[in-house]
Amino acid sequence: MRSIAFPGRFSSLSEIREFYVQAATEAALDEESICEVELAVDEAAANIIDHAYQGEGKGDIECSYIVEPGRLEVIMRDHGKPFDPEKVKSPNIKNDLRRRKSRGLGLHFMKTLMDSVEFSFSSKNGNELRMVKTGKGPSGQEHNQQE
Amino acid sequence: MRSIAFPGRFSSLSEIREFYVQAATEAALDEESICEVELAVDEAAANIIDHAYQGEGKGDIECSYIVEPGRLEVIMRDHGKPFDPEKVKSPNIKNDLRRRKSRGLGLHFMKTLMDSVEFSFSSKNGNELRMVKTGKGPSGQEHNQQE
Amino acid sequence: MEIKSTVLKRCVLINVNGRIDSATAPQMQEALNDLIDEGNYKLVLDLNQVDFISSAGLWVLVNAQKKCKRFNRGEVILASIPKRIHDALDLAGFIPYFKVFEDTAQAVGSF
Amino acid sequence: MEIKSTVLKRCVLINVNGRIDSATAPQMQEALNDLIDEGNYKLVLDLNQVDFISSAGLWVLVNAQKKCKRFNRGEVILASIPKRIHDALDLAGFIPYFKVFEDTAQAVGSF
Ligand SMILES: Nc1ncnc2c1ncn2[C@@H]1O[C@H](COP(=O)(O)OP(=O)(O)O)[C@@H](O)[C@H]1O
Ligand SMILES: Nc1ncnc2c1ncn2[C@@H]1O[C@H](COP(=O)(O)OP(=O)(O)O)[C@@H](O)[C@H]1O
Repeated sequence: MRSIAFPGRFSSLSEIREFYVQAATEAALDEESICEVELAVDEAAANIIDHAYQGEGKGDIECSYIVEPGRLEVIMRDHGKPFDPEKVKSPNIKNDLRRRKSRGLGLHFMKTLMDSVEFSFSSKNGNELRMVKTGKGPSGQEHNQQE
Repeated sequence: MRSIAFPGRFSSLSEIREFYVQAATEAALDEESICEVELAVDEAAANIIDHAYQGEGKGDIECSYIVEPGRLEVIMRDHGKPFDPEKVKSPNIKNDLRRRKSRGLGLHFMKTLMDSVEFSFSSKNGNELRMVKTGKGPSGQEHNQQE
Repeated sequence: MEIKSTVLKRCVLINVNGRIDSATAPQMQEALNDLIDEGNYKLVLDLNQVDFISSAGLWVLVNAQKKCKRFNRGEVILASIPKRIHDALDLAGFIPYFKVFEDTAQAVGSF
Repeated sequence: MEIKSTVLKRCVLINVNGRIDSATAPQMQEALNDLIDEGNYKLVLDLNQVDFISSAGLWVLVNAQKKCKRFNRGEVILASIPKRIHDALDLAGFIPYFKVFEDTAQAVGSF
């Protein structure tokens, strides 16, 4: 498990993506899953800057991960505002163009692209996000937990 | 020196080009010179079909070559009509579009692309075309005869 | 990210290069807004050289589309979309908002 | 040699593939004549995939240009010309007869 704290700025996003692409490669995930991880971690980190810190330069994003063959667990910590993900409505993907609001894709992407997404908040340790991605096996099937 | 007789048809042109591209590669000519040889031999063979034989399927084009490092000599023989290359006018490259006639580029290409172009005609042995190409050296200079 | 725009006879061709994330999306938004404010409502976006797009970038495309389509004055057409970028557009449900061409020349030729 | 033509809003885009020599030039001439006879005088020829052209092929281009330019009704534009093919056009003195674009989309966008 490696851990790096990145400054909570949008210019950190490319390094954060690179960090987790390397992790996903280490976990031997397939090409497509690696791309999906890259997008999910970008959305997660952008949300931390936008919503938890409510702007750039307010605090770090502590990035770490746990790797097993065919499985990557992404962990991001921040010390910004907590929130209740249960209260966030999913975007209505079927809406017509004029009605689509420029909000509410980040969580949808994270949930769709990753196998699991979990938030926890503690006044002592701050906010923690854990997302798990298991790659597709060589036959296109997903790796199973029991491996 | 290799020699192959190709049927005097336009469908032979790609094989004739291929034959001399290999020869030019054997002679270690540079990339650009090889392309120039390819174009010159196509024009020469097309002229033999068009003008010496005055049509397809009238006779063979006997192709051979002599290779030295940095120098390729192309030899093509046919048994069609002889002609006097001295009497052929060079095309007027500067003419305006409407005045350009659909004729008279083949010899111009051969003369410009090759170092030398020589025709000889004998009632016994038929017509012979010899064209020499010396490649550009590594410094972009031409190989010299004294090599 | 780099953006190159070429004003053609009937549309503007925009070639985007690189990564469109929250760091670079504002730049792209500005470039598109400048074009639209100058009265260019027919835009072809060539995405061939885009390696990454996040939701921040996707919204820039949709917002430009909204502006261009207003009063029926034009539209944004997407061309040469790499699979990755297409997947992201699809995930966002944005594909129906755009005419999509595999070939950029054909996209330009549709105006 | 293969020829693919796509009728666009303001021109026809023609993608040529392979070798244009005395064996294949007649095919190309026929394809262009068919288009012209159908009233298409604005043609974009994408030469990107052409690996070889002899004088026979070059004349096909020039003859198409003559027909299209007649009565000021249109023209043939050349796009994405590989260096080799450009060299041959140059050697023939044909470059001045054509508008030339590096990028096919821009060629289409010029009509
Ligand atoms: N890390 C976070 N910290 C605090 N609030 C968040 C966080 N992530 C998401 N949210 C809240 O959830 C909402 C939906 O998030 P998201 O789906 O990413 O859309 P968007 O960021 O475009 O609003 C946000 O508007 C915000 O209120
Ligand atoms: N191999 C040949 N045999 C006989 N006549 C030839 C030959 N090559 C060229 N010619 C004559 O020279 C003229 C010019 O040839 P060229 O420059 O290739 O133009 P084109 O073939 O288009 O007429 C031809 O029209 C023909 O009369």
